[in-house]
Amino acid sequence: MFKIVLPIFEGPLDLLLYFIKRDEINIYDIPIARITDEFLNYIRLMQSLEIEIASEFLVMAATLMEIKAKMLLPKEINTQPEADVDPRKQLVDRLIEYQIFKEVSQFLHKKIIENQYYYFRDLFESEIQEFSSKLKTYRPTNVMELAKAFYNLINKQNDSIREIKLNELKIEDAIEHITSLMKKEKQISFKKICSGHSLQYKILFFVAVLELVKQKKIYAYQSDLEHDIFLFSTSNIMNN
Amino acid sequence: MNNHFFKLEKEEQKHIIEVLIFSSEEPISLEKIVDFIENNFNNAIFEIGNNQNFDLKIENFDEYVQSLIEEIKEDLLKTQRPYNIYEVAGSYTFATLPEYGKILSLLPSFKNKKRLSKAMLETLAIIAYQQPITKPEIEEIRGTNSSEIVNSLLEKGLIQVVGRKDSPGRPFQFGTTVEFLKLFGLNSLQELPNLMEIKSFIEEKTKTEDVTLKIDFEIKNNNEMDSNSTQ
Amino acid sequence: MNNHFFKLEKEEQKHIIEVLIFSSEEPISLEKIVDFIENNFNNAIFEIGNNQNFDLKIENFDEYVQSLIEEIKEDLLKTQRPYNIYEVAGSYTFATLPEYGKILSLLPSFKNKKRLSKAMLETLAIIAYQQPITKPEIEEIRGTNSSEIVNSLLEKGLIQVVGRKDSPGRPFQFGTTVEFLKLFGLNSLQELPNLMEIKSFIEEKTKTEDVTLKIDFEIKNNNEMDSNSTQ
Repeated sequence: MFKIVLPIFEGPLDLLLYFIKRDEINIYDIPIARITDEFLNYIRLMQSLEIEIASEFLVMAATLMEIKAKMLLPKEINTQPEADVDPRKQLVDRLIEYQIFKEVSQFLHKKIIENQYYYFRDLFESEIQEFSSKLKTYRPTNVMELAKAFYNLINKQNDSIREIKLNELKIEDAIEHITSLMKKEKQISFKKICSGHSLQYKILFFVAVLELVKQKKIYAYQSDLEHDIFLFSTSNIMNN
Repeated sequence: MNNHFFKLEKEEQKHIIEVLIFSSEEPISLEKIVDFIENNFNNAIFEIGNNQNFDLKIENFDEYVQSLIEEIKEDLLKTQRPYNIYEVAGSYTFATLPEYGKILSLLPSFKNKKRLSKAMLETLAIIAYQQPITKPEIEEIRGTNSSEIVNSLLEKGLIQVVGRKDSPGRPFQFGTTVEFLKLFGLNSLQELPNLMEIKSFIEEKTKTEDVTLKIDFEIKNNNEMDSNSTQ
Repeated sequence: MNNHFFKLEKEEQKHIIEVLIFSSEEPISLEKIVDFIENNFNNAIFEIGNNQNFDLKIENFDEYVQSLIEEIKEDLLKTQRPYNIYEVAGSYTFATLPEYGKILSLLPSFKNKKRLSKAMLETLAIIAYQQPITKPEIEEIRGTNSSEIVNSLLEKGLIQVVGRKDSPGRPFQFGTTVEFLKLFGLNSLQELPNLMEIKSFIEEKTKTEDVTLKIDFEIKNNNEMDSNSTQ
């Protein structure tokens, strides 16, 4: 029996630091050819295990190969102004910067352990209940809260209440809903019809659109897969 | 730490309950306190019978905890702490004694301490992003009656009537005010985060959203066939 | 309510201060407490000279308040409250005694509060030093997508939006919060290790023999954090 244990890496820099530590490599003198091979092997291993590889790993692979190529160039041929600069320098700088912050995160880890048993008071609402009714103003709120509230609202898909409603809603109702909208507006986007509705509704509306197209009451148009579907009413829409 | 709650000194038991109420994120019910003790001090109930200090029956455990809370309240009073434990909606929470509440109201930070409720935040969010918008449109998105919230936001000066919609009944349309901008530290509505930005923060990692993506894709696929057929 | 702080009984003075610390959602600084007293108890300073109980000079008022806080801390200890006043983020705040906090940590909801993944710690470290910093800038340093991490840190209240960068797309800039200092028991960002020292430490390490030992330990540590985070 084989057991494969794959360490989880936070990104290509994390992986490179792992190789450097494992093989006791001097970070200022990285054997680039060897590291590149290691890196590519890792990617191949991930591929063979059908693990999705983040694009930044591929970008790093390309960077490594580029550095490797530069290192192979004989010095006399290399006449560019930056010829004196070690092709590895930029990568090394990034690795060191990243490693510094990893060290800091060790420090933070230690601090959090030290402080783990101090719990703070977390509930202050009761303090102000007595006055809150008299207060006219509100505590300043982060705009992110507002934006998130809106985002969550329009993306609410798993609303159990609506799910129950779905059982009551029939395809005829969805057709009726779209028809009534289309009577008001000659052109409407599918997204607009769906906006504010649950996933179940969206599916229902889509089926309704297909039915209406079949009945030649509307046309549906979509320029390409990325874009919204536009619905146009035909003269048949009024004949119910 | 002794695992058995009932082997602890009574004072120790009280401290545990006090600290639990002290640190709780929301008012904590008797039931939750009892649950916590039962789950974390193995066999707390089982031990009751054997306990030398207390001769309690299992069904009295709730009452016992309640009596401890009463004792804590007395202790706080006796030791002259300027706060105590109160029961709010059937749950326990710490709060300042009313006579000191007056002092707090003088604190500048307390003057605007009232938090926006979730419903208010939601409604404000809709109005901010969709203005001008009518009440029925707000209700359409929220899926619930919003008259009270809209009125309250009007009262607080966070929204205002900006016009009337050209549709049956000519309903009022609402928009946000300068007061609203101040509350969220914005210079203008242009500074509202756009939805794509928010999206990048809220990753599509939950299963339901995965389903959505998949379905969207299927819809597009279907439609491809469909638009082909209509051509 | 007597308007003159120094005419109050000392115990009363202490209660006022205790209530200020107890009710402040954010840790409150000595300066703020002193300001509050000076602004709300007319002529507090003026009265000092005439006071029978205390013969304090103006410049000692800060110290006097500080001494009252020390007395409150002793009172809390003596009356066996399972919490006390601590100094964090350069300010005073109430927190549980560690021995009782340990009991609380048995509760999953309390435990999770203090759990941060390796990636989160890394990202926090970057934000703490480089603030204000945008998400692309964080990703540049980490070499990997960080949307999800930044989002969870926002949700945990450890970082906040502090502005927008004047560059194309006007991306959000993030900074750490008081909550961050509280979680790590830091009085200020100055208590974070000096980056140059760490850099020279890393440079040293590459030259010494026992690199492996130290690094082995670190990798184990990382894994530990990892396994925590996956829960």
